[in-house]
Formats: sequence, structure tokens, C-alpha cells
Amino acid sequence: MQLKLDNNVNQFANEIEHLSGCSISDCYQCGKCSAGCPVGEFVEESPTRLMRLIQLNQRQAVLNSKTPYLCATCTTCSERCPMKIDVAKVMETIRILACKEGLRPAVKAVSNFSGAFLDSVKSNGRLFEFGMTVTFNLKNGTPFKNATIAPAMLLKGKLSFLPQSIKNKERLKNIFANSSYFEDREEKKEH
Amino acid sequence: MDENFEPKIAAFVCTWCTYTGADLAGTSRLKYEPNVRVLRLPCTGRIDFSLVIKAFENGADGVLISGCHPNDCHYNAGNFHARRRFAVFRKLLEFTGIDPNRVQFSWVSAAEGAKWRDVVNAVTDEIRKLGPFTEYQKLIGDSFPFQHEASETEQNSEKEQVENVK
Amino acid sequence: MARIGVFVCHCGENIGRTVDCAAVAKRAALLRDVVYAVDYKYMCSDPGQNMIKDAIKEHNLSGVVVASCSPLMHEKTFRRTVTEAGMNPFLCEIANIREHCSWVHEDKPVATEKALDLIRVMVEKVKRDIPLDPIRIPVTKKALVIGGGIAGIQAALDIAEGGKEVILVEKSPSIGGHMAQLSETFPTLDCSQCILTPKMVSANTHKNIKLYTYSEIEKVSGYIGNFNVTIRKKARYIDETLCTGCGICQEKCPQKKIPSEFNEGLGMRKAIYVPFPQAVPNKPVIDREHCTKFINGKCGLCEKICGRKAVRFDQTDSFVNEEVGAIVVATGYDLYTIDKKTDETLKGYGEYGYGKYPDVVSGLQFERLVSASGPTYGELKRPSDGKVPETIVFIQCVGSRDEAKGVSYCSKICCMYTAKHTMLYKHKVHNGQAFVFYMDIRAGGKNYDEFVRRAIEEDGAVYLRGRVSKISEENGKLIVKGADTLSGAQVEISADMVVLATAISAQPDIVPLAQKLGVGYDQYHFLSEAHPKLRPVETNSAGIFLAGACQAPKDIPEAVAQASAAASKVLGLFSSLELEREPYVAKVNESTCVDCEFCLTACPYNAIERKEIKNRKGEVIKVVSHVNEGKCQGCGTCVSICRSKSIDLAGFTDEQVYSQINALFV
Amino acid sequence: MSNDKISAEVKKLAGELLESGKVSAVVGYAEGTLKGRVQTFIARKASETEKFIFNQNCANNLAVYLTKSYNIISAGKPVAVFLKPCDIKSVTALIQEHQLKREDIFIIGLSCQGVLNDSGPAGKCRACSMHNPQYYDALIGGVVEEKEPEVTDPFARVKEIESMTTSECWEFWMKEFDKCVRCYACRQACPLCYCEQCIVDKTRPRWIESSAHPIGNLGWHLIRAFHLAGRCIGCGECERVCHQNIPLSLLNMKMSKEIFDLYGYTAGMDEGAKPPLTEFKMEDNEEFIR
Amino acid sequence: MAYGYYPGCSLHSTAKEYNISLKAVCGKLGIELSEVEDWNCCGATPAHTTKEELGVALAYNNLLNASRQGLEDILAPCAACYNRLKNASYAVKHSPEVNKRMNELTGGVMERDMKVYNILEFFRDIYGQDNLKAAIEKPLEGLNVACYYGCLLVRPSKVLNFDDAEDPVSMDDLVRLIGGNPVRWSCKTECCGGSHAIPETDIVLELGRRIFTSAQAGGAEMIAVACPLCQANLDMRQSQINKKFNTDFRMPVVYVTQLIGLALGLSKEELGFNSHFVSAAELLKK
Repeated sequence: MQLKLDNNVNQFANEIEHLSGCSISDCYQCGKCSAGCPVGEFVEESPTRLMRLIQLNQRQAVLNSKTPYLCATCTTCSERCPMKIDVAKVMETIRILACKEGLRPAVKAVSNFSGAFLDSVKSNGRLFEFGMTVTFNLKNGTPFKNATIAPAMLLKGKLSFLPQSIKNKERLKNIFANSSYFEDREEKKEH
Repeated sequence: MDENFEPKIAAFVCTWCTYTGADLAGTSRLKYEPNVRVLRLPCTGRIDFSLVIKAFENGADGVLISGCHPNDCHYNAGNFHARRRFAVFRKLLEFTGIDPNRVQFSWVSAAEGAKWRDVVNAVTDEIRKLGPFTEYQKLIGDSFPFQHEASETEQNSEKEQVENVK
Repeated sequence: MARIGVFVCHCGENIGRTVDCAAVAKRAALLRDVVYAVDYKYMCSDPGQNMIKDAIKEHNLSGVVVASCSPLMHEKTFRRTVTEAGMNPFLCEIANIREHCSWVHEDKPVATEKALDLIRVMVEKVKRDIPLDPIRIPVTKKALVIGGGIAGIQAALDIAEGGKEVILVEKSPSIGGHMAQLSETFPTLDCSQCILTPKMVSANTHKNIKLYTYSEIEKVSGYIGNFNVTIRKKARYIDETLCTGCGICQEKCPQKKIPSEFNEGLGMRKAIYVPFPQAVPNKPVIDREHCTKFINGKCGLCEKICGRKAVRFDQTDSFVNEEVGAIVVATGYDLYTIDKKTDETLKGYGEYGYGKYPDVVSGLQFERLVSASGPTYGELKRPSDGKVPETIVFIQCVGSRDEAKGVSYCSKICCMYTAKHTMLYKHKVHNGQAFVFYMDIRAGGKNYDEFVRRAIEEDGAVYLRGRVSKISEENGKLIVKGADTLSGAQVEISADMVVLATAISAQPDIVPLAQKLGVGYDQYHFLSEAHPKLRPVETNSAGIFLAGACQAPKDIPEAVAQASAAASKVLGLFSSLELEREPYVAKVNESTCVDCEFCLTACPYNAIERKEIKNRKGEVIKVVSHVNEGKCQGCGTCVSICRSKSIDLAGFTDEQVYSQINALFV
Repeated sequence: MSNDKISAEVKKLAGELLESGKVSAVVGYAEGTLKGRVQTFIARKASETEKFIFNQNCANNLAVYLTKSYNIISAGKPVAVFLKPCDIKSVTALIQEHQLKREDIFIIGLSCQGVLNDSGPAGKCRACSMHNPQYYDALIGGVVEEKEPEVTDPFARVKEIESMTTSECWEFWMKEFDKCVRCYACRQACPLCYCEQCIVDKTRPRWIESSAHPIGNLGWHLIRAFHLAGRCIGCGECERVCHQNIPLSLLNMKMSKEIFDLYGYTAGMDEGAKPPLTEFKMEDNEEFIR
Repeated sequence: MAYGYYPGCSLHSTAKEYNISLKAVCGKLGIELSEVEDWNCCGATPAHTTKEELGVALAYNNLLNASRQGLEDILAPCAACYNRLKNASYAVKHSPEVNKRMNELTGGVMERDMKVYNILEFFRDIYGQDNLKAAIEKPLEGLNVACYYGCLLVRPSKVLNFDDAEDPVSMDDLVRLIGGNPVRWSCKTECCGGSHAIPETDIVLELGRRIFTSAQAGGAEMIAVACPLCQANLDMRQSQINKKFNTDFRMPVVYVTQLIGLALGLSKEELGFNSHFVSAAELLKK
């Protein structure tokens, strides 16, 4: 592997800093985020490595990495980072950025799940789990995933066939239609 | 208000803490607003309230007084005296219709280069918002016979010799 | 008529980059009374200084303004320069166009204007400068050393060897400091106590050293050459003159469950105790908080058993005054608090479980566990069950370089002592395995990197580059979850013991002492040197010097070197009969002073006295204030307090400050 | 007690003091040249004491004559002086500031029901709650009953100004200061303006423009008010003697109010107290400091 | 006074026994709950990982509804909902820009600073431990419980800040109070992978295995939770874990409110104990 670097080396880091409000240059690669990451053994690029790739302007590699999708958003990394970097926020930022740019998600299942979840909330205001699971399975091309669990859940009365719906759907519509990918951040670092 | 107004700010600072802190800001290459002119005095205890009046008489839009944090004074107590003096003086200013925010006070230690930058920027910003101190400057008027020794002499014809070495 | 010369320095590119120095000089030349102005690449260089000297003579200058770096940097240099040309040094002033201008602004025209403003202000000041003579003050040739660790002991011995008297004050019952707690020292692995104990003994027996242990500095007044120090001798509840140090009291004391400070809580001590066998002086103290006699009046066994009748339950703190000419501060360091129960500002590491898991220990605790004089007599046994740890993990940078939970600086000595720990471990547990989690190995120093390599190559320590995220306990093992960033993998080690290389922090009670001394300190409470490079052992308070880790984290050789440097500074100071001091003192105008005595009340130094003016018949015709030049430090508080402006401060006179204000904005 | 009766007592006591040689001079009030006005009179012989009077027109604070520049006090013998309760506070302040020794004066205390100015009872008297002298060597007029002051808040006028906006304050004061002709009567009448050379008369450097220019007027009144901060005892002489009717005591009262609020100090009550602006406490207010 | 109640989607479906037991406990203790009117989904993980503003807005909308209803304190028993609501309240409080955007998106300004409580905080700080203690009728008699907090209750500590993020104790205290024996174990705040329960099953099974292993090593007989995601994940997936790793975990995963209910003398039926996949019935017979 060879990295080609030029004077724009800080460009992507600046972009992520701006979008996330986290200071990328603060990262000194201690590895504490990776050490405590619950999905550490399942990902190719550890969070530490991903931070380094951002520092070295590897935009494509970062946006196509599976790590941000497999991130369990447990925020252990952010909690323990000695430099107070909100690493989980950086992961989230990468995912949103990839989505905003219309890139093919690196882990389809995770983004399909999010999509199914939000579709359900968007139409009813509340999550309709049964419907959401069906949608997800169809989207994902895995129609029988979790099929063993669903009947048991129905039996326990934990799944309903009918969605609950809220009244004020207008406001909800507005929220979904007009929410931006990112908050409007001034050039400030979180300290 | 004039959009391009740049306030003139006089700063009276002590040598040991704030002046040294300002030096540190320089050594650390921190950037800040260029509006402040620093006068170095040994201690905030030396800063007579009438220096503030004098600064306004000379066209300052704001004044900053800065010294050592409590208990850090090189002279043990000069800053405590200054603290009382200016606590009362700003009440007098306010009473006579001078916005007390035109006279700012801060503790900046020798280690606080970044705080000096922040204080200068914040004070400049605040005075900029207050606008030029036209009320005071109107009092001076054109007729006032100040001996501006320094200003009137920029064109001094009686120079014996002007040299520049490249 | 004043004849002022202005000398504008480019400081290489430092000023020249943002200030158009040539233009500034050209315009400065137009200022009234300026008869000569010039710019030059390096004013502080020999040719630059010669330029000033030549101009003084050639143009018959009456005053000089050097526009350059901060006066705190080169004022002395340029004042010496003008002196060499026959000018009074106090007729030279500095306009700070570097730290206050070129380095903090980016816009060249703006910075250039500001530089000119700063020069104009100083020209106005220098025109009103009057020749001053330095004040001469006598020197008391006796030094005070605060802190009896290795740095304090070294400084005291060096000064004493130089033939001058020393007062050595130590707050704990024995001198020796942290070094006495160490097992072996890097990079030679020689026994710490073997090299320290002889020095402790010499400090105690040297004819020029007076030792005050279990004592603290109560009050400091005065100034260089003439400090007056009050020392609080805390009650030991022992008459030291009678006690022979036989130790019978300590043996018999029934209170034995008190965690020993010397053993970092890993061993126990009595309520009457000598902190460690080699303590100097070898005299016990009674720990009032834990002594049964003090708690409920019962017991008193030590008093009964003492053959010399040296126990004094009624002893109280006493005070002694000492006059000294110089002070060396050698108060040392403390360890960053990792136990989450304490200090809020240094929030501990819950994820490492220190205080929860007994086998997670600090570096200093590890020193005690492997020390021959330690609680296990040098056998490495883990605290929880006394088992010999077969797998041991060392974690570096605990608290250091950690802005979230610790301090942002590098503690400097941990890389080396951790390497030492792995070696000591391997030498004691031959079949054991040591792992080290590190971020960088900082081993700059003579034979230092070789030492670390030896730990890896010969003693088989495995170094993993990464921090540890969490330590947990499972089935009697400590599960250490870390990362190895070099392989990009997570690492899990099932260990028997974990040693945390905790950060060095300043002494928790240093701030009040620094304030008593008038010495500055940084945001972490390390004491500030006068100049980071050129005056590393002096402080901004004349006559007060620094030695050892009170200034910054230091290892033993560095602390000793600085101690000797401080001692040589003290001896240098003591080598002259009198001292010269800057003549910035207040002076009273007796003809207008009306004796309201506000200045007397306000003066922080009690330097103002009443003075009676008498006529020829000896009748008092007037009382006025009078400044004692020896005591006056030149703060100018009296000047501001005086309503009739009958008191003024040389070097910063009302006239000077007023003319400066007049010149601020034109 | 009637005015005549009190005046008679005044004359009698002054005569006795001089006659017995107990004092070298008596400073008191005498009839002025205009009706309803009084003037200061200094008697050095018993024969001169017939001129002394005391009535509600005797507003002036005679403590000012005890300051060094008047040179009335000479070593050896005390000088007697007539002082109303509020004037005695000036004496306390002068002793506190080492301008006077208690043994050098003989205080003839006057119990006081308030004095008049041109438009009736003086403002300070309407808020006065001290009608009997704090201490004295002799008392004239007996002890009078203390009564609730007519004006309960002495700072009511100050608060009025405080409630105005910054620019209203500025306008108010600029209009007042504009009237000032720099006659320095305020300074002359003030017992605590005892400097041998006033700051306004200093020329190296010139601290304040001394002509009646607006900039100098503002400077002078700011400096005057601040120099009296924590010292002014509120006799109001500055304002009474100002023929331009500038409400000068408002400035002094504002300072007194702030000093009391910040440091709990009232001037002229304790000769042993440290003046508030010459000392400090660690815990002093510093809300205004960044 | 009634406390605001935000059940969230799970408590109406997969975590219905959490809802049932909480209501039963409150009924017994006389705590009045007033459900936030017309509440919507908090957005959970999918919202904030898709659009930053959506994550805040969905949660904010609920706070807005609650504030209009005159509520001040809101109890959010679901850890995920608690986390999102608290995060939204923090975001608008600390950033004027975010506040402005939220007002635009929802068309409303929050009238007051809403306080959001999780169930542990609620019993510790609002209802009060002493009051709870006084109401106990049948203490749990030394039941060994692993108190499992997971992620969303304690992190990020900067925002939530109700208990120590590395070694929380509030649930342990609560369990001890009702007579249980909270065991010392290491996985109190480890992640169960809840948000990946559906899309990334393999990850979730491994994370679950670690938690059960640790709880077992600590001597726990059951795991107590305050999060529907954790409960569902650990309870439902337990058989899959056993199958995949050839283990034999039989560890009931119950809501802390169910345990409180037992101590208050309520019956298992009233507390919804019948809806667990790994039944606690055997264990509770003792």
C-alpha cells in the first residue's frame, strides 16, 4: 500500500472537523478507541486506523470503509479518548457524509435497516416493528432472516400486526423533509 | 455607526504577570486584534484611576487594566488595592454616564498567553460594539490646547540628520 | 533639549516579516527630539550593539529607544551597551515590537503602524528618563533550602561545601524524599538507598547545615540578600534532644494498622514511628490522628517505656526565625491521583479499576514491592493474595498526555522507569512475562535507549504500542484489553498484576508556598523559571532558585544537576559583599506631602515610615512620609494612593506615564 | 431653647475658655454682613467673644479651619471650636488622617435641630439622624431628643440618577459641569481637601486642565469625587458654597453608598479605622474582572 | 404532582413487560404518570446516523409536546429514548444554532428546560430510596443479580452524567435496597450490540456471549436491565448463542422494575414475567 500525499493533505481532515465539530488533528494514534471497541474484532480498519486515514486525506478509503456502519454507537471510544475526541461522532459523520454523497453503503444490511426503521417512523410516527422487519428483509433480500424469532415474539404478545399512529403527522413530515444532514457549525472545535 | 470603526484601546498592565503573559502570547505566535496599545507598569497597584481619565482625554475608546491573579501579585498586594480602586471607580464612571464597559479589568498570569489573546479579542469586540467614545471626544473639541508633543512633530524640519542603513 | 536615538531591530525575519522596519525607522526619525533612527538585522549582535554605541557618541544622544523583542528579554543587554558608551543605563528603553506586535499580528501595514506607535510612546518616556544609580544592599550569607529530597540534599551539601551556612527544611519526619522509596535506579540498576543514604547522613552531620525536619515554611518576607523566614516546627511529641532513636517506643506501640506512607499504603506502621529504618534523623514522631493517647487519653505506653523520658504529649508547634540571603526551592513532585475517590480536578481512571482491584498498583508501589526494604523484603508478591505474578502488564502514560482525565504534558521519567521495572521483574521472576503498553518510548539520555533495548532484547519484555482501554477481573485474573496499533489489532492479556506508570504532578500544597515566596507557577502548578532556556534555575523573584522536580518532571541526574546549578548560583550571589538592585523605588516630595499616611497603610512592604522635619531649633515643623529604599520594591501602590501626587516612582514617574498616554493615539 | 439663650451660652463659654487661658483661640460663628448670613469668627481674647452667636443659619462646617493650612493651632495650647454633630465627623476623619490631634482641640459640641439654606431646611438635615454630638469637651444646648428623619432614605436622590440610562446620566452631568467656572469654592469649603498643593495645581505633569474647559471640568469633578471616596462624611459644604448650584454632594454620596455596599464602611465614625481604599480583603468583590 | 411519562415504541411492543411492570410498581407506590401526548419515536440510532438534525429533531419534538402539556420532569424508562431525549435537551441548551434549527423544524419553542430521567435516576433522586425502602414487603432474599447498564444509560457521560460511566452503581444500589445481591462483574457497561440486533446478528451473538460469560463468572443467577434493546437482545438471542458457541447459558434477563415489583409484593403475572424467553420462574420459586 502506498499513500500519495500532497499539500492538500489536511483537506479531508478539515472537512470532517467542520462537519463533526471534532478535532481530527488532536488524535495521536494511541489506540485506546480501538482497544475498547466492542466490534473491534469484526472490522478491517480499527477506529484508530480510520482516524489516521482521515489525517492522511484518504477520502475514498474512509467513505467506503465498513467500520462506521459496523460501529455499535456505544460511544466507549469517545468516553475514554485521552484527547477528548468524540470518535463515535466521527464515525457517524462519515456515514452521513457517504449517504449525503449518494455512495453505495459499505454495509448494505445496516443502512437497509436504518432505512426500514426510518420509513416506518416516517409513515406512522412510531416504530411498527413487524412491518419494519418485513420491509428490511425485503430490502435486504433475506426474506427469512429472524424468521425463527418472529413467531415466538408473536406468541409472547411482543409483536403487533397493526401499527400505532400519531396525530400530528404534519409536523413529522416537516421534520423529515427539512432536516439537514449536518448541523450548521461555525469553525469551532469541541473542547 | 461606522462599519469600519476600529476602537483605540489603552492597556495598563503589570510587568510580572500580564506583560509576561502577553510576551508568551507572542512567543506562542497567537494572533489577536491589533487595537490595544500596552503601557507597562510595575504593578496594577501603580495604576492610578486618573490614568484612565487621561487615556480618554487622549482619544481612547476603551481602557484595559490587567494584572496578576489574586495571591499571585509579585508585590504581594498591589492587585488587591487595584481591585478595590477600580471596583469603586467604575461605579463613579457609570454614575456620570460613562459606560463602565469602556474600562475593562482582567487577571492574566504569566502563563496565560492564550487568555491574553482572548481578553484582547473580547475587549476589542466589546468596545467595537460600544462604538467610538464620541461623547468624550466632543468635549475635547478642536479648540482644546493639548500639548500633543508627540503628534505635531512628525514633520520636524529641524532635523539634523536622518539616516537609514539598509 | 533631548536628543534621542531610535534603533529598530529586524530580529532576522521575526520582526521584519510583519513590520516594515525600514519604514518604521524612517518615520521614527521624524518624531520630535529624535535625531537619529536606524534599522538593522540583529540589534543584539555585536555589530548592532556597536551601532548603538557609535551613534551615542557621534550624535551626542541623551536617550536611546531600542525597538526589538520584549524588555524582559534584552533590556539588560542594551542597557549594558549604552553604559559602555558612557550613557546611564536607565536612559535606554525598549519598545517591544516583537512579542507584542510582529508575532501576534499578520497584516503588515497594521503591524507597521502599531510598531511606530509603540516606538513613539517609548520616545516620550525616554525623554523624561533621568539617570539612576543602582541600589546597593548587603547580603546575608546563609541559604535556605526548602525540601529534603535528593535535589534539596544536593543543593544543601554543595552550598555547605562552599563554606556557607545552610538551613534545610523538610516537611516530613525524615529527609530522603521519593528517592528513598525507590528500589533501583536507571540506567545502571544501582540500589537507590545505597547511593542516597550517605548523602542523607552527610546532610545531617555537616557543620554548615542546620536541619529542620517535620517543619514547614510559615512566612517569608524581605528580598534578595535579606530574607526573613519563619519556620514552623510541627510538634513531633518527642524531645529530640533526649531521644536516642532506640526504637523501643515504636516496637511497643499497640496501634499497628496504619497504612505506611513510605510504603505507599502497602505496609503498615505504628502510631509512633520512624518512617523507614534509614531515616534521618532517626527520631520518631507521633501521628496524632491515630495515637490512642490523643484519641481517648488511654494508652501512653511509649511514654512509660521510654528510658530517656523523651515523649512529650503536651508539645506544641513552635516557630523559629531565620535570616537568609538566598532560597533554593526543592519541593519535588507528587503522583497524579488515580484513585477516583480523591481530587475532582484530576478525575481518575475508573476503567483501570485502581483502588478496586488490589493487584492494580502504581509505579511507586511497584518500587516498594521489589525493594529490599519494602513490605515484602524484596520478594515480588502481589498484594491481593501474595502470589508471585507470572504475567505482568505495565501501562505507560496513565494521566500523562491525557487531556480528558489527566495532564497534557509528558511526565518524562515513566518510559525509563517502566523499562527498569520490566528488568527488575524479570530478575525476580525468571519464568514470568512482562508486557508494556506504551505510546512512544522517550529514552533520550546517556545510555537510556540502550537500557530500554536491553529490557526488550535481553529480558524479553514485550512492548505493545497502544493504550489500554479497560482492565477487568475474571476468575482471579486481570483481563487487560488494549490495542497494538502497529499490527492494528486488539490485544487481550490475562494478567496477574498491572502496574500503572502514573503521571508526575506538582506537590498538592505548592501554591500557598509559591505565593509566600512570590514565585510564579504554571497551569499545572510547576514553579516557573525566569527563562526557559537561559535562566532555568532562577525564578522571577531575585534570590530564589529552583532545583529538581518542583519545576518540571525530572529524573535523578537532572534533579541533581539542577541542584548543583542552584547551589552555584547561591554561592555566586554570596561571593560579593553587596548586591546591586534596580533603582525603581518610590520617593516622597516632602514639600507637598501632608502626612495623611495613606501610603503607609497601603504599602505591601511596610517600606514607608513617618519622618519628622525639624527646624534649626530642633522643633518639629512638619511630618512627612519617607521611603525606606532597602525595603521598597517599587510596586507603585503608594503613587496611586497619594492624592496630592507627592510620591513618585523612579523609572515609572507620573510625568513619564502621562507623556506616554499623550503619545498613545495621535 | 431659644436662639438668644443659646447664643448667650456660646458667648459665656467662649469667654470663660479664653479668660482661663485654657485655649489659645475660639473658632465660632458671628453675624454676617447680610441679614440671615453668618460668618466665621476667631476670637483670641475674651473681650472678642461677645460677637459669637449660634442659630439655624450657622450651616458652615468650622472643622475646615482646623486643617494645617489655616495655621490656627500652635503647639502647647488647644484651640476651641464650635461643632455641630455632623461637623464632628469631619474632626474624626481629620484625626484618622493625621491632620489633627485630639488634644490640640477643645470641642464645643452643639446639639442641632438642623440648619437652613436659602430654600428652607438643608437637604442633609432632612435625612439627619444624629442631632447630638458624638463626643465633645463641652456641650451647648443640652441633649435633644433623637427623632426619625423626615427623609428616610438618604440616598433617594442618588438612586434617582442611578435609575436613568447611561446617556441620560451623561447629559445630566454635562449640563451641570458645564456651569462650573472652576472657582474651587468646593475645595476651599471641604475640611478633607487639606492638601498643601492640590492635584489640579500640579504642573509636572499637568493632571487636569485647570481652565473652565469641558474636558477639565469633567476631569476635576471625577477626581474630586474619587479623592473623597471613602473619606467624605457628607457635610455638604461643597454643594452649599457652589454659587453655580452644581449638585456636588450627589457625587460624594454616590461614592459613600458604593463604599458602604462593597466594604461596609462609613466615613467619619472611627478615628482608628483604616480608610477603605488603603486596605483590602482577599474576598473583595471581583465580579467585574475577566 | 404527575410526572411526564415517555414510554417509547419498545414499551408498547417488544418490551411490553417493562411497561406493565413499571405501571404496576407506580400504581403500588402511588406515583402518578402522565403520558406525553401524541409522542413520536425518539429516532433511536438510525435517525442520528442518517441525518444529524433528524436525530435531534425527532427527540426534540417530544420535549416540545411535553413542555406544551405543562410537564417538567419526564421519565423515559427506555435507555435509548432516555439517551436521545437527554441528548436533544443538551444540544438545544448548549448551542443557540441548534436551538434555532429545532424551532424551525418543529415550528415551536420549548417553554422551559425539560428534565429527563431514566428509571434508576428516577428512583434514586425523584422518588427517593428511603421511600422505596419503606414500601418493601417481600425482599428478594439474596438473589444474585448481575446489574447490566449497557451503553445508552451511562454514555456519553458529558451529556447524561447521572452515574459513574466506568463503574456505575445506581442499579446495584437499587437491587441491594430491595434485598438482592448485586454481584461484582466486569461487563456492566459493555455493549450488547443492540442497534445491530437485526442487521448484524453475528456480531451481536459474540457480544452477548461475552456478557453471559462474565455474569456467570461473577456468580450471577440473572441479569437485570433497564433497556429494552439489551433485554430483547440478551433474552431472545440466548438460545442462538448457546447453539452457536455450544454453551449452556440459562440466565433470565429481567427488567429492574420487575424485580422492584416483586419486592413490593406484586405477583409475577402482574409484572409480566410470563413474556420472557428464558423464564425466571424456576429461579424465583426459591
